[in-house]
Amino acid sequence: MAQLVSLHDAVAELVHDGDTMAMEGFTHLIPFAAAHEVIRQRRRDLVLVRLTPDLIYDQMIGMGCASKLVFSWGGNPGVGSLHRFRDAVTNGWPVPLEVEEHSHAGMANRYVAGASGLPFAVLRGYRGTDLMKQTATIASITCPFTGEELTAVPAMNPDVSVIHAQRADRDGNIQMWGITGVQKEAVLAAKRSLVTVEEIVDHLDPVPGQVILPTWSINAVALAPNGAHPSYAHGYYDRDNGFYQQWEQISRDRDSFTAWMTEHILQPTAADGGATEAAS
Amino acid sequence: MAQLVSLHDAVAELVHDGDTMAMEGFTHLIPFAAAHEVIRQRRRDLVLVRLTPDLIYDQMIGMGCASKLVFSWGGNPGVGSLHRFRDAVTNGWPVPLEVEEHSHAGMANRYVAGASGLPFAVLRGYRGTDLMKQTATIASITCPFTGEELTAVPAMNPDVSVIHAQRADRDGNIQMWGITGVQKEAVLAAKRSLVTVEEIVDHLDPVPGQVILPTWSINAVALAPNGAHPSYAHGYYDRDNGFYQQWEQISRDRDSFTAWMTEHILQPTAADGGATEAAS
Amino acid sequence: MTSEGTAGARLGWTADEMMTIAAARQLRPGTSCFVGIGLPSTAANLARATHAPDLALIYESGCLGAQPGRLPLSIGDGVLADTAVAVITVPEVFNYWLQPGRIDIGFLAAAQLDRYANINTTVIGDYATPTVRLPGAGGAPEIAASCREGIIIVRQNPRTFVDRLDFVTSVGFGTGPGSRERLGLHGNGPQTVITDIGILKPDAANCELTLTALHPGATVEQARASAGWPLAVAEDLTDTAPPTAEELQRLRALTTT
Amino acid sequence: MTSEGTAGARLGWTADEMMTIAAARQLRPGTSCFVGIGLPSTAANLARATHAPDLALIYESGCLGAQPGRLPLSIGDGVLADTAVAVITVPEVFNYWLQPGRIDIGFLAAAQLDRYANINTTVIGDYATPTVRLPGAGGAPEIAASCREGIIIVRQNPRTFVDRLDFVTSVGFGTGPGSRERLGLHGNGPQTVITDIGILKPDAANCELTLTALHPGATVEQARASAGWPLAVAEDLTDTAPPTAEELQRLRALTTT
Repeated sequence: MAQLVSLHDAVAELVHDGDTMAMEGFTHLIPFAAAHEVIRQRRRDLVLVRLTPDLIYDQMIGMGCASKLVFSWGGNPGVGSLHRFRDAVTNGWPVPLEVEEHSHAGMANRYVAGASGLPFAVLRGYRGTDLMKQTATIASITCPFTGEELTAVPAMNPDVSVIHAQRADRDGNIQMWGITGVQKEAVLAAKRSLVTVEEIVDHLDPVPGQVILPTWSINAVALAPNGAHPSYAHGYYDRDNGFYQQWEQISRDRDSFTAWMTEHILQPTAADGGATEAAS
Repeated sequence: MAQLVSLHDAVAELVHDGDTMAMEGFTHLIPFAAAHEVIRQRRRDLVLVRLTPDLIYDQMIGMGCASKLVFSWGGNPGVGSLHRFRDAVTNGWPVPLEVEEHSHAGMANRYVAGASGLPFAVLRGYRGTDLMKQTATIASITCPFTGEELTAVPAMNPDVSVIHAQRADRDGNIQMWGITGVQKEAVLAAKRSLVTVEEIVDHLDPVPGQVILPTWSINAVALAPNGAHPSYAHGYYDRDNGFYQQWEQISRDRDSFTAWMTEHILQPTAADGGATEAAS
Repeated sequence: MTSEGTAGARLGWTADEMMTIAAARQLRPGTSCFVGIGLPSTAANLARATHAPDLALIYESGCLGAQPGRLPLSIGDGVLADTAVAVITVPEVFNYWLQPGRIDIGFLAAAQLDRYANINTTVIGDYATPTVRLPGAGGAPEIAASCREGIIIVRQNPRTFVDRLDFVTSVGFGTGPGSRERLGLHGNGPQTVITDIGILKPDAANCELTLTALHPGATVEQARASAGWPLAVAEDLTDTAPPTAEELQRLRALTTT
Repeated sequence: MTSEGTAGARLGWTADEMMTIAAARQLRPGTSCFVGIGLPSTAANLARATHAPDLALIYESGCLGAQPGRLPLSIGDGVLADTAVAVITVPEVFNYWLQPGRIDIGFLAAAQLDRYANINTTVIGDYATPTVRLPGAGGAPEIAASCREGIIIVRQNPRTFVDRLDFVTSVGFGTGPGSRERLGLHGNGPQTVITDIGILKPDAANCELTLTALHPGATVEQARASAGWPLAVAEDLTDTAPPTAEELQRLRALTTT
């Protein structure tokens, strides 16, 4: 049974320095409020895992939370670069960042293997690319029936996975819909899991396209209204494309980045700190 | 784009003697009307693939359509045995039946591999059981990262897969809901596919728990109202548990079986022949 | 079953009812249970109707947390989907839920059982030329392999409790201590076997099934005579508490609707 | 882009507009197209708005048959889910839909391209100490491997058309004839490269990209000067038809909303 707790307490209990942590959400339902709480609690040496680091990891990397990034596409979608990610990789600012690089298909299948209790997954991928030279977690495997050679990737089993969903009921069952990406796999692959939600309701009325996570399959649920902003929550609010575009300017420069994070995230009265308030 | 055709024409075009054919539906949405059309068209030497042969394959086996059965559980759920299946296996009546036996997990993963364009699937299964001695399509495989030994099963790619769904739109997009079993995988794994439906509508209103198959992923759609009976169609009609219980008596004896099939299936005015009428 | 008849004559319930009730009592509140059809489904739903209303039932048809008001005839009845917390695909139930060891209890029936609680549900006689062709494996091999613990419900007589299985469909403790580890089976294996005569548990040292409790009216001699091997009996053999009025009433309500 | 400026000055459209329109024309009605974000998404939606309304767009976020009324900024915008025939998970879109070769066209952009239409979107410079860190692979390696055919859209200049890639992110024809077969890549590989200067296609014999068409205002000299290798030019070089008024109007409507 999942515990209903505040976002502050959930992060304090479930996220530890040095953890391998996945915070998933494919463009949609990105758990920004939880990431901001991790930043406020000054977690360090995290191995951050995500298909698309997006702004959420650009912020955590720039604030020095991460020592390693496992990912497959590190850009600001439709806008350009992730400058904090770039600065960490090329200049080691604020701390050096090791990268482990895959394709989306490889990352997705690593979560699938993790969720399935298997040590590896098989796919048609990577062959002929330089990723096979640079990434140690890619291997070849031979079909025992046909002799065909394919690619294997190891299971991804984070110490903790964090996702954002639209709703939970009071028993802690989770309901999300719209683009659900790899969130179910990320949660089921993890040793510990936290789900932030827009609202907690008495009854989860069925919704087309819904994905349900039973309460006994997760550890904690925390209320975090607007908790995906500037990403979006289908049926609640739209993606703040304007902010994704502004991030290009905010993040390009170290000082403007630090100033913005200090004003909006580190100070509890911050714009989307409201999510934290509501949950604590 | 899927063709909207009559059940008669769909079976005539897509199902050939000697085909490996999967007709899936896990208790729910079992494509009985299509099976009856296959029986009426006197297909022979089929390799029938299904997790649970159920009454649908008991009827086809008893009518001599099959030379081989690939399956994982061959009983009449909650009632007892499949007498035509037993008679074919133990006495070769009406024709000898070769069996290739798996577990549900193995069969499900064979379809997954087939749908995924992979030659095999990996699972934790079969180890220590006599299935590994009797079934050639089970092998061991070693994890290239951990060295752990696991089980591999080959992809299942039927020549033709047939399923029953609640609805299609006029473009041939398919919508089903309730227990959807392995139907998506069975269709995507097949070289050719036929979907029978309860009704064809102008617009597929979203339904919670729905599975959608785009028209370009299947070959043919045929109207077959009541086409899952005595199985059921969630939202349309319930499972005819009474018939499943009567089948124990009907099928126990070769003569009573043959008489029942002749009266109800071979003659076009048969009880559920209505499905065929409506579709042709 | 002769035991059924005699028990039924002597007491206010049948041996099958006692067996089902004793099995239901094994299911702890707040746990998850992967349910096979038939006797396991009846016992699991009785547990939900009595002491474990929050027992999460998982059916291989893809129904997680099904809460049927009446007994399903099959594991894919509409009532399971209508009442489930979530309905998922069959590949998902096996790959994402069963295989990783997320399910607490795997609840199985058996046609044949041996002293190490290995199960046969495939054939009686030779595989190529069987005297009786049984349904086969279904979900059982992986349920027996991957659930945290196994519970088996089976009527006890010389045809079911055999010295040697005609076919090993699902593995209990294999050939004894260390077998599960060697085979890489992550679950802890069958911890309880409930029959119409009593309750058996694997010996901590040699993994062999040992009679630990007798149902009202059953005797050690009857238990021994009903096993195809020299049946081990616990020194601290206990008596199963008889069915309560509520248990009998709930069970009969379930099975008659 | 200089080419953009000059073209824009000479004609009633920019070189980028010509490039996007020429790319859209390559998309046949009734086919399915796996769409990368940026230029491919713009061209694919232009095709839907003009000659191929039934083009099935597949986005790696899990949207099958998305029919956005406006251009999505990201591949996961809500408008894609709202208008899709089906929304599925990311593992499913790669495993069940892309990997088996169900998708007709894989439509990609590139930071660097070589003569065999291999693509780099990972780093400029050395991998360990890059001068420019690019976003990386995303879905591209498997899109390039498994779609029935590939279409690439890229601005042509000496920085993008390079003799040797700094990093091979996605494979076109590898090192030439036979490479795809040896690597077990089931798709037929990139069949068309559309740039702001013209259109290139792989030579049937040696797989090397060959200039087959020039956009209005562009010259062979310009094309050669914009390539980091001796660019092959087809004998039957054709001229790209200029944008129609409708194409320009639809494109500008898409990109300004």
